[in-house]
Amino acid sequence: MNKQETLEAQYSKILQEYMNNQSEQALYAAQQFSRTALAKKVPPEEIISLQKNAMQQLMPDLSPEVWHSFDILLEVMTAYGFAFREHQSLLDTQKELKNEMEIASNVQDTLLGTSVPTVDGLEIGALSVPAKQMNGDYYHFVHDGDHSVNVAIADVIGKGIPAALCMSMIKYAMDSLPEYRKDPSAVLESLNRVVEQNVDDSMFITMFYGMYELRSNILHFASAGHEPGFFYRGKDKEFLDLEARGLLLGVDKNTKYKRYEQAVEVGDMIILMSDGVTECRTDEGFIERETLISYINEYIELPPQEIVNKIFRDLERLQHFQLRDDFTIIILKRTK
Amino acid sequence: MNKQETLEAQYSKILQEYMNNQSEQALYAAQQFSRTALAKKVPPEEIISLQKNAMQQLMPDLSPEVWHSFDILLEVMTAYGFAFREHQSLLDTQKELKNEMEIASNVQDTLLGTSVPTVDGLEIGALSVPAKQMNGDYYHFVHDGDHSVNVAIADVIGKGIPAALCMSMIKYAMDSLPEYRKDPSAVLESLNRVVEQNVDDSMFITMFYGMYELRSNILHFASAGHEPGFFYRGKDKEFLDLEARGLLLGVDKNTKYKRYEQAVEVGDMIILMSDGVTECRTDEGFIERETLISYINEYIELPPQEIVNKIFRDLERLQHFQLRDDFTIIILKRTK
Amino acid sequence: MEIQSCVSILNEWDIVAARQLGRNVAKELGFGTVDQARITTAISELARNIYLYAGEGQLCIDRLNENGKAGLRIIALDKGPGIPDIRKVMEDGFSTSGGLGAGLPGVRRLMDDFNIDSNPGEGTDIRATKWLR
Amino acid sequence: MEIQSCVSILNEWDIVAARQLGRNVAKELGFGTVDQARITTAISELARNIYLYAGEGQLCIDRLNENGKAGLRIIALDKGPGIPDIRKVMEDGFSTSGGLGAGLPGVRRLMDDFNIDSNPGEGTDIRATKWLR
Ligand SMILES: [Mn+2]
Ligand SMILES: [Mn+2]
Ligand SMILES: [Mn+2]
Ligand SMILES: [Mn+2]
Repeated sequence: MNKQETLEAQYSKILQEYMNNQSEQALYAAQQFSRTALAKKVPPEEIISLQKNAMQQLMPDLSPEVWHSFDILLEVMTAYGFAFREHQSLLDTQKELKNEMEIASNVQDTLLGTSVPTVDGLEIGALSVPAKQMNGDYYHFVHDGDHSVNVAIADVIGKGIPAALCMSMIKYAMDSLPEYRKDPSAVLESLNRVVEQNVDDSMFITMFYGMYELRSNILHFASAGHEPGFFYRGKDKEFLDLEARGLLLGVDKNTKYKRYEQAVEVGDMIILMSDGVTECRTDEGFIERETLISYINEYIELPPQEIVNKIFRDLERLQHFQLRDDFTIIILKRTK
Repeated sequence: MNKQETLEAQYSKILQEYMNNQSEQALYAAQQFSRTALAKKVPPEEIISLQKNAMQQLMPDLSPEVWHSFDILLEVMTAYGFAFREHQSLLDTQKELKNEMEIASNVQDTLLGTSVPTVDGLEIGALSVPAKQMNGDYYHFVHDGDHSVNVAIADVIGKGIPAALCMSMIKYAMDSLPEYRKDPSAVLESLNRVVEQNVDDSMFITMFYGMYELRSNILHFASAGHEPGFFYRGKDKEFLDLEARGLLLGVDKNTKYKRYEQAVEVGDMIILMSDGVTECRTDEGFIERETLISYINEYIELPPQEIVNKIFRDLERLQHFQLRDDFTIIILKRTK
Repeated sequence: MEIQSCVSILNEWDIVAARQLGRNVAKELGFGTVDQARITTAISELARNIYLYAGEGQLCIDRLNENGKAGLRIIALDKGPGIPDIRKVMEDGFSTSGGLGAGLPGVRRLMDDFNIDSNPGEGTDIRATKWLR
Repeated sequence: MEIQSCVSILNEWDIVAARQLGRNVAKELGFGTVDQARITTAISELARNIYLYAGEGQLCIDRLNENGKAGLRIIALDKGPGIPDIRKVMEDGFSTSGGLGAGLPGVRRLMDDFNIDSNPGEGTDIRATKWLR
């Protein structure tokens, strides 16, 4: 198609060709034409006018009734033009919003930023992927010299922007509580008070807080209603639930959190996650924790970071690439 | 129109009527028809098919060429159907996002919540309206018993969600600094360190912090690059700039902020605002501070809350109801 | 130079009369059939808004001639309840009329210029112009 | 019961051949003209994607018959570079083809079923089905 040709001439030529031979070729040309017209934002009522003009040119002797009938089609398509124009405007709005969300998600990354610590004898893998642009899951590491590696994993009930707003507060609160950092129950108890005071009544947060003592190789942990993790015993090749009881953050400001312990041997792994991992909805319903274990088992010999990457890829595919919830998984493996 | 009739029968009836008399009435019926069709999400290619079928019924003897020509129109409109279907989907996404933003904006209100203090001898009006759903402006009052009323007004460079994320951190930081609360320069200096550390390099915040001493009736204040307010001297009926110099928060962690003073007499007013008030773009360009003063002057005898409401209404109208920036204005008036 | 004709909007038939008036003026001024359809569609929307939300009002058509440029202005006036939040009704995707993309933002996009003034309790004044190209 | 015919996609003319194949099968199965147009439009998009992004591939048409329900399945196969981020290409409003609302999300909405499988470096397998009503 010659670019200098007007849309009118192009349309007329396509119509004429099709009237001569009814070829698929001409229909394909019509589709290509529509691509150009859409790119030029030609509204649909304009297309009706092109059709009518081309027909008048090619079949000038048709009865006036035929031309009248186009007035009705034009009227209807002008109303469809409303939707067409609104579409343009929505696309612009959406582009702007996407852009804003991208900036926000960068701000969030900076605000919530944490880095996976490098510790002799401990391999760590971590991955967190938001379902939408903003993440309502959160994890945080604190490497306290020779003493311990602390890990927090949290999930706001709710997704997207509201959840992200909450999380930035939690992060700030965690940073403001250095003196309690070492004790999981004390950490959850103070965060609980912050959430209860600052966040509105319909927002709750689940959190798992663990302190891995490097000298004794004991994991001390507490949970505020968070999805239970797994403890993988390397010697027996078996998975156990890392069960811990405790109320969600933000329900009752006087909640106490019990502290649990787990001794960790060489080859053992601590697997933490958010409910977005287990509540991965597939064609056959949610996957079971059993199914998840079988996925992890497949990659059990790989380094933790590779395990978490591969599990995400598999579960993403199972869900046809549409995450319903934020997805976070962390693995700590004692290697010596 | 009978609701039991199929779309096809309705269309055919409208077309027939129009072919008989070419009345505006029939065209109006066609527009009403399109309303129904759009509500039923009938895609545009279906309308072409309705037109063709109705014509075949009403003018069965037209040449085959006429019917062939509709194949081309159908092909083009099927591609327009892509846009139509995407529009439905965008509307759904947008509804979801709106909903999310509304929740987020409620979360923000709870996180940032402040109430205008009631103080004998001081009348206060405050209004903050976001340009989009989330507010990147912020104000905060602290009423410190008999000692003082403190007021902060801040504006994140940037709008919408990223700005809102930043503000929730600032609020949290302000709440964590009770011991410095009374000194404007110290407040700005500590907030500056928080912003510098936690926020990414492209985000800056302007802030005005004022402490109104109730016994001496002196306003102590400092500013981090914030839009200068006005001081209205009731006795002379004149407006002065409440000028204060200081770098934006987040630029340099060692910034020092100078503390200024203004004695306030009965009938005087302190008028604080964000640049969204002065950078209100109208058909004739931005309004001048002079123009703003003339607006304020019109309502000068009213209570502060009514003044700020009326100024917003006027400036909203001037901008044809499209705010380009978050809008915040605060007025403190000494009444005795 | 403005020559103005008006139709009172009291019932649904008056919407048709307003459309007819607009179409006649548009034809006279030399607007093509596509623009005629757009103008009458915009008139329909505005007249229907008066009928539905204000109960009664007026729809007027101005013939414009500015520096040799001809145009048509639709003026929709009513003394109805007014629009409490104009920013809201000018938002996309939430037309109260149920028409996809219709409502006031739709009318604004169909025309070249669009102005609205409304005060709660005092009524609404909408002006929309299309210029002949 | 599946009977499959294929067209190799190497150049733009093959897109037309694929469309023709799809239209013939659709007609035989008894799809109306509107659905025929939808099916060929979907074929166009998928064949064009192969031509533009993979260089070469195959477009096959299956005749389906499940529990007495007839249907047509389009299968687009290539051994091209694959799609690195499937979540991204399935998003609205950001079609790489430039066509408003077209691209893979557009095809998914035109058809009744849609499945995609793609691995970087291994190619892409897209299946889209339309059932006769
Ligand atoms: Mn969540
Ligand atoms: Mn979750
Ligand atoms: Mn701002
Ligand atoms: Mn601003």
